[in-house]
Amino acid sequence: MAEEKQDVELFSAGHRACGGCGPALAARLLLKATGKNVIVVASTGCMEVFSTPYPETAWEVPWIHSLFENAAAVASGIEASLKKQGRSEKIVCICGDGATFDIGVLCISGAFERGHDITYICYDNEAYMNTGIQRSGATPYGASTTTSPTGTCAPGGNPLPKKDMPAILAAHGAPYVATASIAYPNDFVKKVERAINTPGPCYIQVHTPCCTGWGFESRDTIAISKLAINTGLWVNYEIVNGVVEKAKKVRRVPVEEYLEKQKRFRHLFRPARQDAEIAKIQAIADANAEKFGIDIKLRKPAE
Amino acid sequence: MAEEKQDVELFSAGHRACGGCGPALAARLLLKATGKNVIVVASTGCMEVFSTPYPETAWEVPWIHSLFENAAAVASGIEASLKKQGRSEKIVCICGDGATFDIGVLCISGAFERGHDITYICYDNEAYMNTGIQRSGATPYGASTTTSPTGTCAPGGNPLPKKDMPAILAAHGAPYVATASIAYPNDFVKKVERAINTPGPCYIQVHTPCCTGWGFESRDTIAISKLAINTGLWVNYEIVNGVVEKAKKVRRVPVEEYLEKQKRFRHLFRPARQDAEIAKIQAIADANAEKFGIDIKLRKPAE
Amino acid sequence: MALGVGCAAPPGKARDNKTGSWRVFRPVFDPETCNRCGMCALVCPEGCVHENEEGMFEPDLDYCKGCGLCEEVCPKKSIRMEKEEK
Amino acid sequence: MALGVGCAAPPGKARDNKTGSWRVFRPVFDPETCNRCGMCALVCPEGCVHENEEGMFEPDLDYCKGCGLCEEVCPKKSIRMEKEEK
Amino acid sequence: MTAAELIAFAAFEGGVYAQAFPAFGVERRGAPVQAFVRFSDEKIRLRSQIYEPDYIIVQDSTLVGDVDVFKGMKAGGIAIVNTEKADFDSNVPEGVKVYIVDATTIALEELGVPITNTTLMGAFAAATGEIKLESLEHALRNRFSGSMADKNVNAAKRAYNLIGGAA
Amino acid sequence: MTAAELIAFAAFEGGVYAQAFPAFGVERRGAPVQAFVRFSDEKIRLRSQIYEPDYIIVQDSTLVGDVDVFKGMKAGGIAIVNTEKADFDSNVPEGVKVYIVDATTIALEELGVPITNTTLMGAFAAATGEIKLESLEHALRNRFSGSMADKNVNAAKRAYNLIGGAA
Amino acid sequence: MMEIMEGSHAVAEIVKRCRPQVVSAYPITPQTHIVEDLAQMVASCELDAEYITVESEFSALSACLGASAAGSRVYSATTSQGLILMAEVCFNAAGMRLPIVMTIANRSLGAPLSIWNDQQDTIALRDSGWLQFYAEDNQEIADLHMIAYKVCEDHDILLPAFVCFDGFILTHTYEPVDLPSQEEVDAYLPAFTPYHRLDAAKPLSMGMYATPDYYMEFRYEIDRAMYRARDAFIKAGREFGEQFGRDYSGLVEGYRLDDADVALIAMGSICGTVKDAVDEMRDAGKKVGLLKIRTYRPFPGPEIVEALKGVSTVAVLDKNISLGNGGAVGTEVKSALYGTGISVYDYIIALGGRDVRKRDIAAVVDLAEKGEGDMFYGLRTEVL
Amino acid sequence: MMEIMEGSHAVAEIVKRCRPQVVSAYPITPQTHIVEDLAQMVASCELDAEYITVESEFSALSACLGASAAGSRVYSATTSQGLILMAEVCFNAAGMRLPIVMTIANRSLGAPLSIWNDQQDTIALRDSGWLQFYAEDNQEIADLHMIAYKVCEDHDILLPAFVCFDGFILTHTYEPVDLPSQEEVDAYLPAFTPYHRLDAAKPLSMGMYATPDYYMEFRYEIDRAMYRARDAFIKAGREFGEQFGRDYSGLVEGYRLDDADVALIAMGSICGTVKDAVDEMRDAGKKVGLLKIRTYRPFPGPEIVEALKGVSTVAVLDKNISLGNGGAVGTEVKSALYGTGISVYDYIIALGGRDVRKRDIAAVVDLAEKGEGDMFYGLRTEVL
Ligand SMILES: Cc1ncc(C[n+]2csc(CCOP(=O)(O)OP(=O)(O)O)c2C)c(N)n1
Ligand SMILES: Cc1ncc(C[n+]2csc(CCOP(=O)(O)OP(=O)(O)O)c2C)c(N)n1
Ligand code: SF4
Ligand code: SF4
Ligand code: SF4
Ligand code: SF4
Ligand code: SF4
Ligand code: SF4
Ligand SMILES: [Mg+2]
Ligand SMILES: [Mg+2]
Repeated sequence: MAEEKQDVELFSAGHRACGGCGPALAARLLLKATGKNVIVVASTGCMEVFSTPYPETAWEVPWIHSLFENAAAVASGIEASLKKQGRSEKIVCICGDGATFDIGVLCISGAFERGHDITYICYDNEAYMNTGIQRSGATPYGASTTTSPTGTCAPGGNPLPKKDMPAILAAHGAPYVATASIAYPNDFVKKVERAINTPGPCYIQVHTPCCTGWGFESRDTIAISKLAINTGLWVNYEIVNGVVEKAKKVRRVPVEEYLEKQKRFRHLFRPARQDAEIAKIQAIADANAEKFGIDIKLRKPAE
Repeated sequence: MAEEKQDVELFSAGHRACGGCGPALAARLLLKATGKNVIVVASTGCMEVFSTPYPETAWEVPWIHSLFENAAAVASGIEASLKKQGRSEKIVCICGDGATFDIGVLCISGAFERGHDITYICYDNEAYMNTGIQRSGATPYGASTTTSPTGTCAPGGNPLPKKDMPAILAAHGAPYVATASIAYPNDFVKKVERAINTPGPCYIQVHTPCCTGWGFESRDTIAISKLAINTGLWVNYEIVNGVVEKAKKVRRVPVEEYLEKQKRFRHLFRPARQDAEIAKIQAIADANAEKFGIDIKLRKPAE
Repeated sequence: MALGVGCAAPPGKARDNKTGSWRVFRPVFDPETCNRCGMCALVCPEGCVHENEEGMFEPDLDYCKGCGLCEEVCPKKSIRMEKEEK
Repeated sequence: MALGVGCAAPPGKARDNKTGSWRVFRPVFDPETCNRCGMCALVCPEGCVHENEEGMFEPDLDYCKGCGLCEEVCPKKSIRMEKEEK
Repeated sequence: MTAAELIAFAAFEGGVYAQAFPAFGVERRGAPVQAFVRFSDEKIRLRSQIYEPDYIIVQDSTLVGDVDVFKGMKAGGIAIVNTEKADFDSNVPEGVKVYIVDATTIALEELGVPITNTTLMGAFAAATGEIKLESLEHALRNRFSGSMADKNVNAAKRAYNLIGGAA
Repeated sequence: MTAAELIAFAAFEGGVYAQAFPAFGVERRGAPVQAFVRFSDEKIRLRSQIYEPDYIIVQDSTLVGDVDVFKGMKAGGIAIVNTEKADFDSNVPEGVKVYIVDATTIALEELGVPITNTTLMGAFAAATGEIKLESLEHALRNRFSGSMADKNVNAAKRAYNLIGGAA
Repeated sequence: MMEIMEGSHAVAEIVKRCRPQVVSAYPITPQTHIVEDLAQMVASCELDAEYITVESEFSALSACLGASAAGSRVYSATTSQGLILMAEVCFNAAGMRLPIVMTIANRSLGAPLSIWNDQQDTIALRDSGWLQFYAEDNQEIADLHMIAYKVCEDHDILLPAFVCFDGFILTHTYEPVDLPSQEEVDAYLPAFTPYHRLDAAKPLSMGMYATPDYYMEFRYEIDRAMYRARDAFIKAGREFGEQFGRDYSGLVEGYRLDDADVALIAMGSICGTVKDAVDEMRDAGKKVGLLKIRTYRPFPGPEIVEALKGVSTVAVLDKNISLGNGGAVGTEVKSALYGTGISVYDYIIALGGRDVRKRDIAAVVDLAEKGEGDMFYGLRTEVL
Repeated sequence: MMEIMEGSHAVAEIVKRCRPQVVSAYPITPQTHIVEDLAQMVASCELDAEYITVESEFSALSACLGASAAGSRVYSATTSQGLILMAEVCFNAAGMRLPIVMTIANRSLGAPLSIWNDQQDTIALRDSGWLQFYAEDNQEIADLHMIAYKVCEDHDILLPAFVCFDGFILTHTYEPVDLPSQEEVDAYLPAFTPYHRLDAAKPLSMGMYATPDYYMEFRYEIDRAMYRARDAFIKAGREFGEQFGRDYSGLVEGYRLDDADVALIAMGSICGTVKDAVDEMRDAGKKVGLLKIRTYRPFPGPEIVEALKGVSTVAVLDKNISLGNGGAVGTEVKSALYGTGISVYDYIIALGGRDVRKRDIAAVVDLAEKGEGDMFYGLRTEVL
């Protein structure tokens, strides 16, 4: 199976994502991890729209879309059905951050409580991209979006911190929760493999920068996702049975290096630099580093 | 105000709760804590039904009911409105466990993420009582309800553990989360006072036994709620800015003392005693005790 | 009578519903042994136990449903539930 | 043609949509310097970089949108983006 | 509900069509409730509540003061009232015959719990003649099993005989 | 959208009714898009898409091979094509006049970015005579502020003059 | 065998015998007894199904949708607030052509909140693409479930169905019902054969979106399937009659219409009361009859026209109100009878559990005969 | 002053000038530009309102409901899946008599998913107790918002309103609009005075439940308010005309109907295309006119009857389909014209963004004249 997985392109070309789309890459990697024996459940959003205008589907595995907010519940039903039929397909939801952090919370909470054997993957591009870059619960503090724009009465953009979905789902008792990033494709693939092979409801949140929505050149998608990790604004970790494990260590760089490359943070630098706001974002990165212990401490030169 | 609070009965007699109703007592205590300067938002459920058949309302403070699942969102709107008007009323949701753990999760998650200055109280009678004792996410492991009944294929009743709402809402960043019980009315009143005076979204989950739904004599409501605490199956604690505090210590008694008094656990004792199941419930109490450190250790006699 | 727009109503009307008729047992308070701790009044789900002018606690039988909670919590065993005779 | 009941369709049709027409820049691969690490193929969001018979990597220009991701990740700088001429 | 349901059951056993339904309320446990039964030789299609009952069973006589339980009854009607007081008296409409039965005591003695449904059924069968004792017994044995069936049958029979004497 | 919007804007400045709207797609960034503009001396009520355009502006000439951009054009129509190739040639319907303009180069030179909307507006104004140069300038100054306005006006004027010579 | 049983129990029993593989529902009065019974059957090993206790109606139907797409026969039940909460999923399930059967214990919609009966809930979903069948009594509600599965799962139909009966009035009523045995049900209703399903062996994308090039045709296809459902229902109803002696081959059913001057039109349990009232009026010499609508979707327009030939006046009893335009059934009946010259009057009646008596039916007929209609009937004016 | 602007922007600008105190909405195509503009206005201190960025439409309307009950003027906007997701809250808000104004950028309902225009979304909510106003162009949509606030907040009405315009076709179209200034809007629209509100100084229980003794009367009261909204709309529309010179005093609006034999009936932006088509047909000698429905709820039945006197044939253009019973507007028009003898034909048209041209209108008229109707018009039969 491993070999087969590597060769076949189960997420086919011809889809309509923007060039350099992080979520499109995540879709490809996902199917590399699952292979063919999977049923994919999608929510309304960029990925669904760019991959399935009738009759041109890019999915070469069974795929279903019902609504924006009910993928976890649809997956619950599929799981129950397969169980009754004695079938072996793995069930994977792939949903945007809006679908996951916001409107889908009800169905997700229910599915996780019930303990269905499904893997729920959130491809996190940190806003509602399909509808034109509106704020979601995953939008980071300080990012400007079309519904958290900047202006005299709101110089800082989005005033709310990113919702901690991994912690929320870990609190639901999920056996396996992980964060990943397209910056590290193989790590993401491995985590998907682990999740689909862990009984019970598992959650993976994969960071998938969106050049269009964040405002950077399409070629920089991987570079930006790496910077998110190197600044500590995104941490790759696993939570196994409630315990945080294996947070990826980095030699951190200042958050500005990440922020200044993206239009959504431009207001922090222009017309005037907002030091206080940048410091707040740095503090978020510092808190992450502290919480997850990701800082690589320089070794003292041996005596 | 304190004095005024004590004297006026803001939740009036004439409501239609069963005799000995735990939630009815919680409603009374709630208004003792808030006094008159409050707006109460209710969800559909026993409390709403027994207190507000048109035109006979038992609420002597402003009260609103919209739907089963949207109290937190309605409260969000009220808060925004009062803010714009410069008004001072505190906003308190009082909702059943079904409304809170299950169908209301979407609106709650959104309201908590947005950080509205509201206090959300869940009166937890551990099932959907209004509709006739169906399982909710708050139903404890092993309880039989009309939708988690016992039978040859399901000898144990409810197969799922109680959802950990306090942890889930703490993971949302709520500044103050607490559990309480009508077994300790003054503690509950104090926690409500603290919550309404803490800016931001606060959550209190108050244990309110339901004689009708759990199957015990109406006179035993307080005794049962005390037993829940004394067995360790219910723990009173606070989570302040994410940190667990002040878990009430007890000298624990075996869970059987609690279980055997309630019809919903009768299958554990009759026709045959299910030791394994009882042990599992004991393990839940033990885990609680461990997690919250509630066991009063017997002091070693001084040398 | 006009309907309250939007099914709204001012407070007060619940008291028209005399739930005392539900009662099968009636709490009888013994002022002799009572220590005035107020537990009975605190826990009554009907909020129908009140301190009278003499500082003694007594149930409002218009509403008392006879649940027996007050009897159970009374530290002085000053309350006795008796079968209702109507 | 009959509609797929419930707006369902079998795989395959997406490939009718030749997204190569979107391209403004075209990746040009230099087989000389390439070390066959496969990063370009791994990260291409179109999945349109393939190993040819000679084991070299090349883009399928029917679909390549010219995003430049492959150029960016190539450790050997074997890929160059050139303005598309049609 | 159970009393009405059982009566319908027994009546159907006895060969007539029957329909039983509660007055659908939101009342919590403890509040007074109401239920209706219809019998007919033909299929029953009517769905309205019953406004002019031929018979009425009052399970809790303490209600009689608060609610006009006999409302709508006409001359020739029969009321069965569960009460301890042999001197029960109320404003019964003219021509309505009242049967008194201390069903609570019977139930306590026979079943050990103050659940009066089956006892009152016995009284009803005797007072109205609408249900035969055998149908009643059949219905009860269908509904309950083992010793519970016996006990309930005994309770019903006791009331039946009690009223039977009076009727 | 912006080009169509700007043309409508300028036309309205020039005293006629105008309506501009995109072909509403779900295409992501990078995919070809289409927009429509109508002018009229009277209020425009018609809402259908435009199937037989009088004028067409092709912002990206590389599309010409893939899509029949001139579809529906009739004799007398005018097409403005942004291309570097002076020898642009395609299957243009009979009687349609084609104006070539290297708007990308002009935009890069005047604005520093390859955003060709305003440049093509200048060409459109000159080629069709539907918009006066003053209206166009007015519209641009309304839309952009400060030096951006100047730059855009310059870009538009360059194209206007270029085509003006040809027209 | 005829037995006295509660309506809800009759439904649960027949559903069990229809062998759904996945059941998912959320409790709501007065639907609860049905799903409680089913939960008990699963717990007692009587029903070999997955019973998913969801956190909301939204998930209940979504889970059914997923299970149906994966190839299982599914079942759900709800009413009122629960139904309207899942409205988006309803439209979706129909558009996805999934043959879900859902019992509705009809109840009014809030605000004000009311747990009592009318038919506003399913009426409000009349555009959704769900078949809607209404039962007059507990025999019919049981029987209609078997028919519903048969019609919905027909590969020429592939639509979901609401199988409706009046909350409390039927759900909580005990009356004689003759339930087909398991063997009989098996003989009538074949095992579920999905038209297509999610299956790794044969990948398919389900629920794609449709651009303007396709959307309208997809909607048309649903409407065609609705249309075909007329014949499918008649066929399934006839087969039912042949096997069980109770004939449901009519989308509508006439009662003493033959020489009637006045026809009442109604759906659901009120038809029973109307029939008794009709008998009384007939006894009093009035030529009155009833036309009962059994399948509200597809709407039996032509059947209504046909059945009412010879009638001069029609009184429609609407247990719903399309606020600002009268009752839905009345409106649709007028539309169907357009141009026939029959006088049609609409009466909004029995909302939110208001009881209806035979004399009310007689009063409505009187009003219709006087030409007074298109109004609420039975208001307690003293509280207005 | 007339200015070219996008329809969405015109709505955002006029809403700003109506001074809502609380705005809560959830993004959905093609409504997004409106709420994005409003978010920007709040960020730029142009609009002094609380803008609540909710996690779903369900909360969006629930928050508006709460804010309205607490005494604020509120605003929301949505469409399609968003509207149907909040359906339960819609019924609730109307029943609670809260004067919420919500813009709808009309869009079709899935499945299949489609972001394109038709009017299925608001049509599906026609029972809900919301007023429904439809605009033909971007001037009208702006103006209708002012009128809507005036009508909704009238203490004799107290109902919420959907103010509808066609998604993309109007929302994304730039055309000249004359927006009243802030002062003019203030002069027309008084500050919000709640009928009653949540207030510790004057306790009140809102949203209680109604037993069978009361429920029906509450629904009747809503329907009465709907009825009174007819006059309130006419009055507010006339006042608008007096102040701004654009008259909206008609629930319907006739175009070249005077001597028409054939009348088209339509709502929304298609009316523009129809008018042009009517002109062409008139030029060709055909006596054709248009009746535009502006207020779909309350439904202008009597006005339709009045306006169509003298017409022999009516063709209704329905941008919706009540699956299994044809178009909703057609059905209601037939019901309204019942007994008039006019021939009425219904056409399901322009679903899911299918474009409509003048020649399509002419073709529909031809069909109606030939007596062919009650059908889908404009199917691409090649894909069926
Ligand atoms: C009930 C409902 N509300 C709103 C929408 C509109 N909508 C479709 S996709 C989307 C945003 C998706 O955001 P996300 O899940 O983050 O995915 P992305 O587009 O960013 O990939 C929204 C708001 C919808 N389809 N359904
Ligand atoms: C959308 C919706 N679904 C279902 C119901 C039916 N319902 C009303 S109250 C209730 C249960 C309430 O449970 P809980 O919140 O725990 O309160 P309790 O009755 O136990 O006090 C249910 C299921 C409803 N009103 N609305
Ligand atoms: S908008 Fe962002 S997420 Fe959507 S297709 Fe483009 S790059 Fe991908
Ligand atoms: S059922 Fe339980 S919660 Fe409801 S009124 Fe009775 S005791 Fe209280
Ligand atoms: S018996 Fe119950 S209701 Fe009566 S006074 Fe005591 S606590 Fe209150
Ligand atoms: S609880 Fe007992 S002792 Fe205390 S006040 Fe009441 S009656 Fe007196
Ligand atoms: S990334 Fe560069 S070096 Fe690696 S295979 Fe591709 S072209 Fe060769
Ligand atoms: S330019 Fe982008 S689309 Fe083209 S081959 Fe490289 S990565 Fe793939
Ligand atoms: Mg996103
Ligand atoms: Mg509960």
